[in-house]
Amino acid sequence: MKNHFIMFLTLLGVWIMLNNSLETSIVVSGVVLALLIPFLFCNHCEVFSQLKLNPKSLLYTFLFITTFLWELIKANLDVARRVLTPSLPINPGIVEVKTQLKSKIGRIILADSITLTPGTFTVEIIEDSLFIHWIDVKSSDLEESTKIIVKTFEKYLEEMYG
Amino acid sequence: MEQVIIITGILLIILGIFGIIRSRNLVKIVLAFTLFNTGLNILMISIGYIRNAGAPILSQIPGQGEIPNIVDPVPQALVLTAIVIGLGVTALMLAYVLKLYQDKGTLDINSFKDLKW
Amino acid sequence: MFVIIAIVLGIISLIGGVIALFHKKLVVAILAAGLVSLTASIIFLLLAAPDVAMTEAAIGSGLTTVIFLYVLNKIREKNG
Amino acid sequence: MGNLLIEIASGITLLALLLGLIRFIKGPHKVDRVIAFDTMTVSSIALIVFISLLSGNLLYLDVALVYGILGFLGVVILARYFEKGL
Amino acid sequence: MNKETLELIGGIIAIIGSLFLLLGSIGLLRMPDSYNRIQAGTKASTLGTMLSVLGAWFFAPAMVGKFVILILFVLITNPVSSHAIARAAYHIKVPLSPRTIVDKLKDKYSADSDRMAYKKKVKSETE
Amino acid sequence: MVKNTLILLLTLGIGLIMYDVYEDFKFQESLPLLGDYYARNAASETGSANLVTAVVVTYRGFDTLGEVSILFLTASIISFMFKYKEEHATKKEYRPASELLISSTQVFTPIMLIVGIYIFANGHLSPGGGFQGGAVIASAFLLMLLANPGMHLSHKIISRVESISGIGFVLAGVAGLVYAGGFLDNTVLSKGEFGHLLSAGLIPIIYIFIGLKVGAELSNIVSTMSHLPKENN
Repeated sequence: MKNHFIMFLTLLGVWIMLNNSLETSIVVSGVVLALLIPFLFCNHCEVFSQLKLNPKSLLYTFLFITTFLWELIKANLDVARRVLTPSLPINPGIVEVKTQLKSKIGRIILADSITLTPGTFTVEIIEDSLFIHWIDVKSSDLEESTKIIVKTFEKYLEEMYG
Repeated sequence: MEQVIIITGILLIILGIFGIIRSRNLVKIVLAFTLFNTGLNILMISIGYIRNAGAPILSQIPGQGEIPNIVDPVPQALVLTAIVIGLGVTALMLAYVLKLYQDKGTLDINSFKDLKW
Repeated sequence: MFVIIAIVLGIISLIGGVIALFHKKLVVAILAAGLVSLTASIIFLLLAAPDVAMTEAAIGSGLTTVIFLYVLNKIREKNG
Repeated sequence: MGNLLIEIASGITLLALLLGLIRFIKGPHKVDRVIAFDTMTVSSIALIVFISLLSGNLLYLDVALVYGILGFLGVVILARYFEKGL
Repeated sequence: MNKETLELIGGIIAIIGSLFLLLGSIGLLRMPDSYNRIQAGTKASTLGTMLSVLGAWFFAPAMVGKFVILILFVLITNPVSSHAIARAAYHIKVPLSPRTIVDKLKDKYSADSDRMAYKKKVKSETE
Repeated sequence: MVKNTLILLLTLGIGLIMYDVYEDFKFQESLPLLGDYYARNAASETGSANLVTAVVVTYRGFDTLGEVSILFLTASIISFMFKYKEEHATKKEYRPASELLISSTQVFTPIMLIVGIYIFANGHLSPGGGFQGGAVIASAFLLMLLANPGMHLSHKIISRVESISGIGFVLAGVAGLVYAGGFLDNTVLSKGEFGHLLSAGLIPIIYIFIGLKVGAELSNIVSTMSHLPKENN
């Protein structure tokens, strides 16, 4: 039920932004469509059902987005420096990290954020360990690399989704 | 700009026909057919193009005797359906290719000589 | 500016077509055909035909590729 | 002034497309070609947005939107084909 | 804020974005193996496209909905495609470059029994 | 050797013909007769801002009807050729998709569906229409099939959606014949205010039918091709 409610809000937002206007006819048709689509095509979806809806999680969502954007720009500049240096200072490797997140939405947001910050990306997810390709391996130890890569995002995501 | 685009379309058509004649592999022939299709579409759209004219989407109803500055909508309507039909034809051709492959176990066009006498 | 864009897109689509015809691996040939479809879509946009460009985008980006690859998958399965 | 800046930006984007094409031609492995294709698709979204600004018709943005939502499908299809998951 | 200033800011942001796109392509050319090419190529071009679209927004402030949804689509679809192709590349054993220091996934993949168990688990989940 | 020379000669000949086409190519300076008529009158006659939509749906509606039936024929030929039999259905062997792809599919599929609906509901205002929207909807089902190759799209639902929208399309055309000027005349409903979502008479409704029909047909093709039998039966 919660899944359907959040899906309804998402789809309504997407519909209004696609049409780029707030006329009555558009809002009414959007409400009808956003009610209809999850009930027809989303019987087994449970992605959104672990989402928490309280003020604290909203605050953490905001903090997470700012952290993420900052990390994105910082990491991009870092990769830019590496690419443009003539000697190509890279140090690649695949390391293993652990995550404590259990909910599906938290895990996909974590994996997506790791993938989007250049320098690291997720190669494979097996149960609660993620295998990360890292362009500049600072440590091949499990705890050490978990601390460097995952903890920046995980502390916010834990508050948001548990 | 129009000359460049027309040359591109014509070269794609020649490339497609050359591929259809020369290739031995059945899948390659279908692929060459899609290239030919794309080149033909580009050529047909450029027939309706008018220099410095906009897309055929109006922002208000034109008044009496006023001609809006737009390109010709008729070739666009024809090509619109041609692309979708092209997908259907490609799917049908590939289904036949798979059926032939399951019968003979090869994709070489030279081994299908049943109707040759 | 549109002239330069048209020249570059023409070069890309012709090279894509040549790769699609002459490369030995079928997968690469199909990928190159997808590249031709991508550039053709932008060329339609330059010719002031957004409807056609959108059709080419919607069909060329996923459906054509997947139909080719489903057939290729069966052929590969039989060859082991 | 604004148009000039957008023209410069689209020129740089075209250069990026050409460099991607070089990797597409060279690519020793088929995976490299898929990566080059992905990069070119993402860059062409930016190119479509620039064209829509230069020609002054903002309705062209809908085409970029279709590429934004469907552009990743081709790469996912090829990836599933490579790992025998189709 | 008059129109001229807005267009100047937007143009500069768009040029920065296109420079990131160029950077991604240069990285695609220079990196030694497929995995590093994914690092440089698809990720830098994601940020580049987002910045270009953001810059274009300054030229037409009224179309805010379409630009926001375009940025969101690029943001959510790109990691999925690069993860999928990286996983496929590892599965078909695309060689890692000789400069690689450590490969933790190799041990996991060579132990065949583990992988089978994992397969079974995923299959039962999806059905 | 002889064959290669022949191929080369043939290509050269086609190249010469094409060169002739290029030499004689005259760029249009103004709209031709038919295009001129459409440019002047189509907007006020049909109430649609997008003239391509006006041409496809009303002026050349019969073409569209034929085109949709060709697509239907293609889809049914393919599904007859590779008939899906319950008893021969072997368990498909495939590598499962990664968890990230499976979870993301549940988020992307509804969004893709709503983008497809946006594209064909706004066919009379912005670029887009039934064919494009149908292709986007079929891509949404394709993504579900990619994440979960064992899944079967229900043929019953597909055929029902297709036949209902086909009947709706023809009925809309007949309504135009009865209540307005001719087959597929869209002025049965009022033309409404130019440039709004609810305007242009019957055009949005006809395009919704076309979009559902094209989407169902393309999904059917994709679904049949994804369950191709291994051996000839």
